[in-house]
Amino acid sequence: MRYLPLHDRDRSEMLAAIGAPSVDALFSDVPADALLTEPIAELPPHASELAVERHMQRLAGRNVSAGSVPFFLGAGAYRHHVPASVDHLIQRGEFLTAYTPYQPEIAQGTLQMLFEFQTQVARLFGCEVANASMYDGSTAAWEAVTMARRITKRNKTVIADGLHPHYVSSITTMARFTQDRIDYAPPALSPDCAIAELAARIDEETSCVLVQYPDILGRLPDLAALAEAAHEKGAMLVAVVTEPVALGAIASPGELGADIVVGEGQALGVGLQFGGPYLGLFACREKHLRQMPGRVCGETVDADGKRGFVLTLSTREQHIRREKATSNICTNSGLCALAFSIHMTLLGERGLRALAAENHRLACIAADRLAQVPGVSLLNESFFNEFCLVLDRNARQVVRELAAKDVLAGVSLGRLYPGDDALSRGLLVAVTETTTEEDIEALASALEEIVA
Amino acid sequence: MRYLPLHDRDRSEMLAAIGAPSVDALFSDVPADALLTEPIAELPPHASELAVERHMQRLAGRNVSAGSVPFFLGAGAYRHHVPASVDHLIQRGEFLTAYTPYQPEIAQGTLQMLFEFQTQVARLFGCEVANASMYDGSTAAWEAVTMARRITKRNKTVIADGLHPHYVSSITTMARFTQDRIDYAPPALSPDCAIAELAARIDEETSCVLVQYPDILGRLPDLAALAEAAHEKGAMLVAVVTEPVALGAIASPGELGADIVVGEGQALGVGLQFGGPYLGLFACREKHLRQMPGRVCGETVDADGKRGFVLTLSTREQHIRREKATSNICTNSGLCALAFSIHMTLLGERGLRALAAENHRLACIAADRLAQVPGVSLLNESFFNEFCLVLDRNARQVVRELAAKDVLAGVSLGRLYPGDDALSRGLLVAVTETTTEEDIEALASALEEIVA
Amino acid sequence: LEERLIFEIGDGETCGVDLPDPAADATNRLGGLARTSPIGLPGLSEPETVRHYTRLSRQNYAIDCGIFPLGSCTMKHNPRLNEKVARLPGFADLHPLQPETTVQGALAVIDELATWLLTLTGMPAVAMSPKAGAHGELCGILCIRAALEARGESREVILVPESAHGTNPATAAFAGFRVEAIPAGPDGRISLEALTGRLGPDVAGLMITNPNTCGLFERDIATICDALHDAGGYVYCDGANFNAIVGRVKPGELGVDAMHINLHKTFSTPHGGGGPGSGPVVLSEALAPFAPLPMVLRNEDGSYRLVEEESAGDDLPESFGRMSAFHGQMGMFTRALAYMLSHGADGLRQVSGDAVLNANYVLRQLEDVLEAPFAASGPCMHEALFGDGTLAKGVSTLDIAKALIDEGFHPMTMYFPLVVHGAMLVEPTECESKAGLDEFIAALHSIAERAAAGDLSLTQAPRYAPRKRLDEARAARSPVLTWQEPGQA
Amino acid sequence: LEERLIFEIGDGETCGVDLPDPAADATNRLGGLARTSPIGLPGLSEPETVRHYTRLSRQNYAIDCGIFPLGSCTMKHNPRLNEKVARLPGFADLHPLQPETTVQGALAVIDELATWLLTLTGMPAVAMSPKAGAHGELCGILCIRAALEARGESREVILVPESAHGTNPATAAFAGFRVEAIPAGPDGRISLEALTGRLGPDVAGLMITNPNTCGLFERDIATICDALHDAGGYVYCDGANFNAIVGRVKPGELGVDAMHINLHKTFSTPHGGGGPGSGPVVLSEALAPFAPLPMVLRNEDGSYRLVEEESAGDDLPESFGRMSAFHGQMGMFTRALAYMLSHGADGLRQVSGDAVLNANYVLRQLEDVLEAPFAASGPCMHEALFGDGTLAKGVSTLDIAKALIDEGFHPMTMYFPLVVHGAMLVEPTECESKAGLDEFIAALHSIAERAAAGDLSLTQAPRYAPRKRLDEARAARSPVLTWQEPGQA
Repeated sequence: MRYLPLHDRDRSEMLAAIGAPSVDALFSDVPADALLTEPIAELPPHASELAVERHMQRLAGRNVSAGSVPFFLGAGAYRHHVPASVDHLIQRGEFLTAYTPYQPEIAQGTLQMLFEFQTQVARLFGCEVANASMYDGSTAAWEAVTMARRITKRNKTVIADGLHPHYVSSITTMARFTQDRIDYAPPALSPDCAIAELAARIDEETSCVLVQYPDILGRLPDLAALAEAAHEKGAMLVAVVTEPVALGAIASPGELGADIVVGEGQALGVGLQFGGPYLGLFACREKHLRQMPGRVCGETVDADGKRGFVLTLSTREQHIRREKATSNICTNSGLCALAFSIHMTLLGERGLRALAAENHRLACIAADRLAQVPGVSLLNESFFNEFCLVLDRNARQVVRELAAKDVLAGVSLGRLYPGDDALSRGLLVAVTETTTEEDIEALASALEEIVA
Repeated sequence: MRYLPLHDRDRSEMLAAIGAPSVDALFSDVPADALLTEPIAELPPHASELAVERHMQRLAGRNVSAGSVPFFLGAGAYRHHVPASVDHLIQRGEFLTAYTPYQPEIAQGTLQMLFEFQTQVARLFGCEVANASMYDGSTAAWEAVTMARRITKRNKTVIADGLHPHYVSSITTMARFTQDRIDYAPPALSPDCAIAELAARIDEETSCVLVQYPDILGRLPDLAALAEAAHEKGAMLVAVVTEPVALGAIASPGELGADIVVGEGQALGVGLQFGGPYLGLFACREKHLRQMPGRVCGETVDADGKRGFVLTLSTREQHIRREKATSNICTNSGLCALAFSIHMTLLGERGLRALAAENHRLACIAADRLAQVPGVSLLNESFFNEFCLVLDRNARQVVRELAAKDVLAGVSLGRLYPGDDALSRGLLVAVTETTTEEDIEALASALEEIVA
Repeated sequence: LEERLIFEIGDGETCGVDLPDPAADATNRLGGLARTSPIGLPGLSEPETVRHYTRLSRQNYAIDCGIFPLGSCTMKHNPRLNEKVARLPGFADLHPLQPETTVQGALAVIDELATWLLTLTGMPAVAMSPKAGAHGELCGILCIRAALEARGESREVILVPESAHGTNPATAAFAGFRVEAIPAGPDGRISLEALTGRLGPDVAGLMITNPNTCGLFERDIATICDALHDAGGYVYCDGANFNAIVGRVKPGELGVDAMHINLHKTFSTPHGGGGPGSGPVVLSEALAPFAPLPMVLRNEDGSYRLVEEESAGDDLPESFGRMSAFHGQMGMFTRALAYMLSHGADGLRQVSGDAVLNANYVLRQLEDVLEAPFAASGPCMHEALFGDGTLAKGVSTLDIAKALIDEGFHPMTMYFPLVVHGAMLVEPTECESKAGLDEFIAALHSIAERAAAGDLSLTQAPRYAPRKRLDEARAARSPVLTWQEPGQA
Repeated sequence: LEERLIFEIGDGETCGVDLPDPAADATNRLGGLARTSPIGLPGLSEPETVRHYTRLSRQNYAIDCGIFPLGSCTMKHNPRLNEKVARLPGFADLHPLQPETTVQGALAVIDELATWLLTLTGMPAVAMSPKAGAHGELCGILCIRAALEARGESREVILVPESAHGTNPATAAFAGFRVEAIPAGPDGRISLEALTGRLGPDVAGLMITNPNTCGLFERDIATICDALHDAGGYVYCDGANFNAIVGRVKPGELGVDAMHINLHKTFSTPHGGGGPGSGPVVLSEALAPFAPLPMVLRNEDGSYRLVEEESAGDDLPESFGRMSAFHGQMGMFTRALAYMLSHGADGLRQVSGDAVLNANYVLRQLEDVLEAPFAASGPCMHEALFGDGTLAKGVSTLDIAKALIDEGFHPMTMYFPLVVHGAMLVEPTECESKAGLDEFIAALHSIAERAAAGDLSLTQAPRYAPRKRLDEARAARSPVLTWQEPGQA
C-alpha cells in the first residue's frame, strides 16, 4: 500500500525486538469475540490513485458547480474570486500538514500568521481583540451567547429577526440543553429592520441581543441605535457578519457599538465547498479577553529576547481547565484562517474597499434589472451585495425551474423558512465580483420566461 | 498592478536618489524616434486575475482533453497517470522558482535531485553516466549525432527506418547546415525491422547508427545485432527511447550494446502538454563523458568535508568554452527532470515493472480486440504498449471521423508521413494503464461502424 | 533572517489584486452606513505576499518534514491525491443551498463516507455534520441528553475517567452535566470497581476513551458498557484513538452508544496548523433517533435527499436539532473518502496493525532509559507512554521535548495524560518506516541518557530552531493579541 | 539534518504507487526482449517521497524566498495564476498529434501569444517552437544561413561582441559559422569603428545583445543595423535583456532581423531550477520566409491550422525545416500569455520602467563602495554592473557573492561579462519593493566596505548555508555523476 512504508521484513525484525509472535498478538487485550481476523468483507480492497481519482471525478461530475452556470446564491456563503496564490500557499506542506502549534519554537510560521490574522479580524470588525478562529459563523454565534451569559450572568438572549435561520436553529438547539432562553421570531417581508420593536424586547434579564449585519434579507440594521438600547439595559450587543466583504463598504459593528462581533469568514480565501469547512471569526473588547472562547496567539520573547509568538491564555481552555473551560472547542479552523489572512493581505485596505465597491456596484445593477421583470419586485431599500426579491409565485418552485434551465438563481426563503407561507415568495439574490453582466441578463431573461 | 510593488512615492524617492527627473529620462540612450511614449495602443490594458482566468478557461474549453474521451495517441508522447504528489512537489516555490544552481551552497535541493536523476536515467538506460537533461528527445537525438561525430571524427549518420519522423526531420534540418550526411528512408508497412539491411548500410565513414526502441511502429528491433554490426565498422550505436516505461519490461539499450542512449522522458511525471515542455534524456559510457553535451551535476565535498553537489565539467559548456563548446545548450529541462525523478522514485524498480506489465497486458487485449474488427489487421509481431493497425481505408480520414464521434483513436501514419501512400492505411494505437477496457471497446465499436 | 509582520511590510495603498478603483462619485444604497473611517489593513503586492508566507512556512515543522509523534493527535501522511479531489470544481465550487438535483454527487459522497464509517464501527447510524472532535463529543452528549429527556429522566452526572482528554469534561459541562471523575487502576485502565460502585439513577453516562490515553485497550469495555446500560446510562466513546483499532474491532460490537471519529486523525485529512477538523458521530440504535440535522438519506430511486428542518418531521422526528449551519465539513469528507477508498478494507487493517507495531517497537526500544509505567500491562496500542521517573533533578519532560527539536524531530505530547507524572506520549503512526523510527529512537535514547545523567545543557534547548525557548508565562501575564502601530501599544 | 539519497533510503521492493503485481505466468509479445536483469531503481513509499523532496527543496533558495538578482537571468515573480491556467485539462492533457479540430483552443493560444510578441517587438513574423533561448539563437542563425543560401551566398563569419553571452559564439559555431569577436569601446558599448571596419562579403551577420551585457543600451543600434544590411549581412539580437525595454522600444523599428525572446525571463515562466525555457524568435521580412516548422496560421473562417511538413509547400515553402518534435513549449505559452494579459500594455511598460529604475537605484547607491566601470556612461538599463577594483587583496568577487548568502540573499551574477574584471552584474527586476532593495543594498554595501578593508573572514563565507563553500575543482577533476552502491564506487 503506497502510504505504508513497513515491509514484511521490517515487521519481522520489529516483532522480534518486541518479543511478540505476530502483529495480531499485539491486540491480545481486545476481547477475542470482538477481534476481527480478516479484512471487513463488505468493504472493497485498496485501490490505485487512478481508480480513486476516477471514482471521485465521477461523483463530482454529478454536481452542477457554481462556476459553470449563472450563479446567485448567498445566504451566508458567498462566491468570491480567490487569487491563485492563496491556494498555492496554503498547500505548502509546512502549513497544510502541521498540527496545532504546541511547540512554538518550530511553529512560528503558523503562530505569526495567527497573530496577523487576529489583528486583521479585530480591525475589520472594529474590535480590540480577536481569537484564532472557530469552526464557523454559526457556532461562533453560539459561543458569543455563552460568553455574554458568563459576563452578564443573565440568560435571556434576544435575537433579531434578520439572523440567518441556520444560526438561529443552532443556537436554539444548544439553548434547549443549557436553559438559555431565546427570544426570536422570523422576519416579515419588509424592508424595515424594526429596530425599535427589537429594542423593546431587551430587558433587565437580557444578556445579549444578537443581530446580523447585513441581515439575512440583505438589509442593513441600525446597529448604533441597537447598541444604545442594549447598553441601557446592561445587555451586550453581539453582531453577526456573514459577509465580511461588506465591511469594506459599511461601517464596522465595533465602531457602531457592538461588544462582541462574530462572523463567517468563508467569503475571503475559503471558497464555497458545499458548506464546510468554513471559518468562525470572533472579536470583542479587550476587557472581556479572558472570557473569550477559543485559541488565541500572543506575542512574547524567546531566551535571546527576540520577538516570538505562542498560544496563550490556555487557562481558559479545555485542555487545562477541563469542565471549567470557556468552551469545549479544541480544533480551530487554522488553514481557513490562513487562507482568509492571505486573501486579506493581498487585498489590503485599498483592495478590500475596491472589492466591496465592485460588489455593490454590480448588485445595484442586478437589483434594478431584476426589478424590471414583470411579477418581480425588490424588497430592500438598502443592501450591500445581496437583496431580496418578492415574486408573485412560490420562489422555491421558481428556483427549481431555473435550475433545470441551468441558472442557479439564488436562495428562496422557502428553503430557509419551510412552512412559512408569508415568506414563500421571497428570493435572496447575491451578486459578487464574479457575477458578470451576462449572468445578470441570463437570470433576468430566465425569470421573465418562468414568472411570466 | 498586482505584481509590481513600487509606488509612485517610492519612484519619486528613488529618482531623487539617482538624480534623474523621471523614469522616462532613464531611457535617454534610446534613439528618440524609436522610444515609445505611451502604452502600445493595439494591446489591451492590464486585467484582473479573474478576467485572465476566464479568458484562458474559454480557450481551454475549445480543446478536447485526452482524459475526457477514449484516447489512444502515442507516437512519441504518452499519457500515463502521474501521482498527485509529483505535481504538488514540483510546485514548491523552492523548486519551481529557483534558477540554474550557480550558487551550489544554496541550491543543494536542485543539485541532489539532479544527481539522483542522472543515476536513475543511467540505470534505466543501462549506461554508466547521464546528463542533467536536455530540451526533449528529438533535440537530444541530434546532440547524440554531433557527439558521435566528435568522437569518431566521421560524419555519416545511418538512421533506422523506425525513428520518429519528427526526430528525423529535426536531425535532417540541422545536418543541412553542418554538412553531416544522413542515410535514411521511411519504413514500409512490415512487421520486420530489417536489421540486416540496416547493418549493411553501415560503413567505414559512418559515425553512428540511430535506432528507436521500441520504434515508431511499435516494433522491437534487435539492438544487440545492430550494436555488433556498428562496432565492427567502428561506428557507434545510438538508441532512442521515446517511451521510457517500456524499459520496465524490455532489456535496456545499454545492456544490448548501445553506446549512447537518448530519449524522451515525458511519459514519466511530465504529462502531454500539447507537446512541450518535454524532457530530453541523455546517457552514455563513462569514457565518453567529456564529449557528452549538456549540464551535469557531480558529487564533491564542502569546506567541512560534507558531501555536496555542484554543476561540473563546465569546461565543455558554452558559458566557458564559447565557440568550442560541446553544444550551445544552456537551459535544460530541470523541472521536468524533477517530475520524472519523483515519479520514478514513487515507482521504484517494482512499480516500474508493474506499470510496464500493466501497459503491455492492456495493449495485448486492445490489439486482439481491434484486430477482430473487419477491415482491420495488426501489423506487429511484437510490441510493448503501442502497435500499428492496417486499415482498409485511409487512416487519417478514419481518425478524423472518429474524433467527430469523440474517440481519439490514435495517430495515423498519414499524419506522420504525409504524401506517403504506402503508409496511408497505418494507424498507431497506444494503450497505457490509463486506458480502460471500456475505452478499448468504445474504439472497437466506433471503428466497426466507420470502417465497415 | 527575521520575517516582519504584514503590518510592518505593507501599507494601505499597496494591493496584490487588480480591481477597478471605485468611482469617486458612485452613489450607493448602503442606507447611510457607508464606511467613513479607515480599517487599518495593510496590503502587499503579490510577490511580497508569496514571499512573506513562504518564509513564514519555512519556520514550521510539519509531517511533510519528518516524524510528528504527538500522542493522541495521530499525525499521519496527508496524500496529495486527497487535496486534488477536494479541489475538483464539482465539490469545491458548490453552494450548500443549491437545489438537491444539482448536488447529487455531493450527497453521494456524504452517503458513501457514512457507509464506510458505519461498516468500520459496526454502528447503525451516523451524524455527519459535527465540525471537529469536540463538536462530535457535544453531539454525542446531546444525543444522550435528548434520549434521557425522551425517557422523561433528568440524570445530571457524566462520569469521566481521570485520564480523559480535557475536552470530555468540558463538553459534558458545556451541555449542562455535572462531571465526576473515575480513577484509573494501577495497570493504567479504568477501575471497574470504582465505576460500577458509582453507577446509579443520577448517572447519565460515561465518557470513555478506548484505546485509552495511557495507550492501552480497555479490556473490560464490554462489561463496562453492559454495566452502564443496566444502570440506565449510556456510553460515549472518545474516538480520537480509533487509529489503533480501525479494521480490527468494531466499537459497536463492544456496546458503545456514541463515538466521534476524527476524520483529521484516523482518516488523514490535514490538520492545517490547528484545523479544520471533522467529527462525525456514530450512534447506537438507542441514540440514533436523536441525531442532529441535517442528514442525507437515500431515496428508493437511488437519488439522495437532504433531511433538514422542513422534512425532519417525517424522517427524523426526534432529532435534537441543528448544531451548525449547512451540512458539515464537505471538504474533509471528500478527502477522507479518497483516503478510505485508497486503503480499502485490507489497507485500513494494515494501518492499525502497523501503527500498533510501531508504537510497541518504540516502547520496547526505550523502556531501558525511560520510565514506562504501564510497560508490564501488556502490549500498548498505537501510543507508547513514558514518565519522567528516570530524569535527573533539574531536567524535565519539557527539556526532553525541546532537545528533540535540536535533533531535527518534532517532540511527543508532553504532560498528558495527567495520570503519569511528566508524561511523554509517543504516537509514531503507521506512516513511519523502520529506518525512520530507528533514527528517532536513537535520538530520544541518547537524550534520555543525557537526562538521566543530569546533563543540564538540555534545559537550554532548542538552540537550532527558528526561536530559542519562548517565554509562555510572559505572553499570558500581559497578553498582546494584536499588532499596534509603534507608539500606540 | 542531512538528507540521504533516494538510493540510500529506498529499495527495489518499496513502492509509492499501487499497481497490480504482474502475473507470474503472464505471456508477453516482447519479441524475446523481455527484461531479465534488475534496473537498480530504488522505490520509496509516498510519505517518504514527499518528505525527501520537501526536505531537499528546503535547501534551495528561490525567488519565492527573496531577491534573486542574477544579472542577465531576469528572475522575477512567477504568478501562481499562470501555474493554474497551464494545468487546465484543456491545455495540460492534450496530445500534440490530436486532430486539428480538437485543439483549436491550443492553436489560438499560440496565435494570441504570437500576436503579443509581434506587437511588442514590431516584427512581422515569429517562430514559436524553439525550446529555450539558445535554441532560439540557433533558429535565428539558421534563418540567416537559409537566407544566405537562398541568395546563393556562402558567407562564413558571424561577428560577436566580446561581451556577448557564451551561447552566442557557441550557437554560431554549432551552425557551422566561424566566429570573430568585436571589441567594446571604453564606454562599454560596441565599437562602431571596429565593427564597420570588419564588415565585408564574408560576414554573414552580427549577434548583438541590446541592452548589452554591461547593462547599457547600444545607442548606435540603428546605425549598426544599417551598416550590416548595407554590407549584405543580418543582425541577430540576443533578446535575453528584453525586460529592460519591453513596451518602450520595438526592436523591429531599430532594424534587427531576428531576436529570440526568453519567455522564462521577460514573461515570467518559472525557471524550475534550470528549465524548461521557451525561446520564440521574431523575424524581419527578410528572414520570415525561412522560419522553421511548425507554424500556426489563422484561416479565413477564424479557425486555426498547423503548418507542418505536409502543407509547408503551400504556406512556407522556404522554411528551413523542423527544429524539434511537436509544436514548442505549450506549457510555457499558456503561462506567458496569462502574464501578458495580466499586465497589459500599460503594465508591461511599467515593468521595464520599474526594472530600469530599480537597477539605477542599485547602481547609484553602491557606486561609492564598488567599482562601477560604466557609471559615467549614463543611466544603466535593467542591470547594474560592478567590477572588483575596490576589493582589497585576498578578497574576490566570489567572496562578495558568498558573503551575500550569509546575509540571506542570493548573489548577483559573478565574473560576467568578461570585459569587466571580477564583474558583478546585479539585476533586481521590477518585482522588488523599495524596502526590499534597501535591505539588499545595505547588506551589499556593508560587505563591500569589509572587502575594501581587507576583511578576510569573507573568504570563509558562506557559514550559514546548507553547505559551506563547495570544492568545485574536485568535482571536475574526478567526476562522480552517478551514485554507486558502497564498495562499488
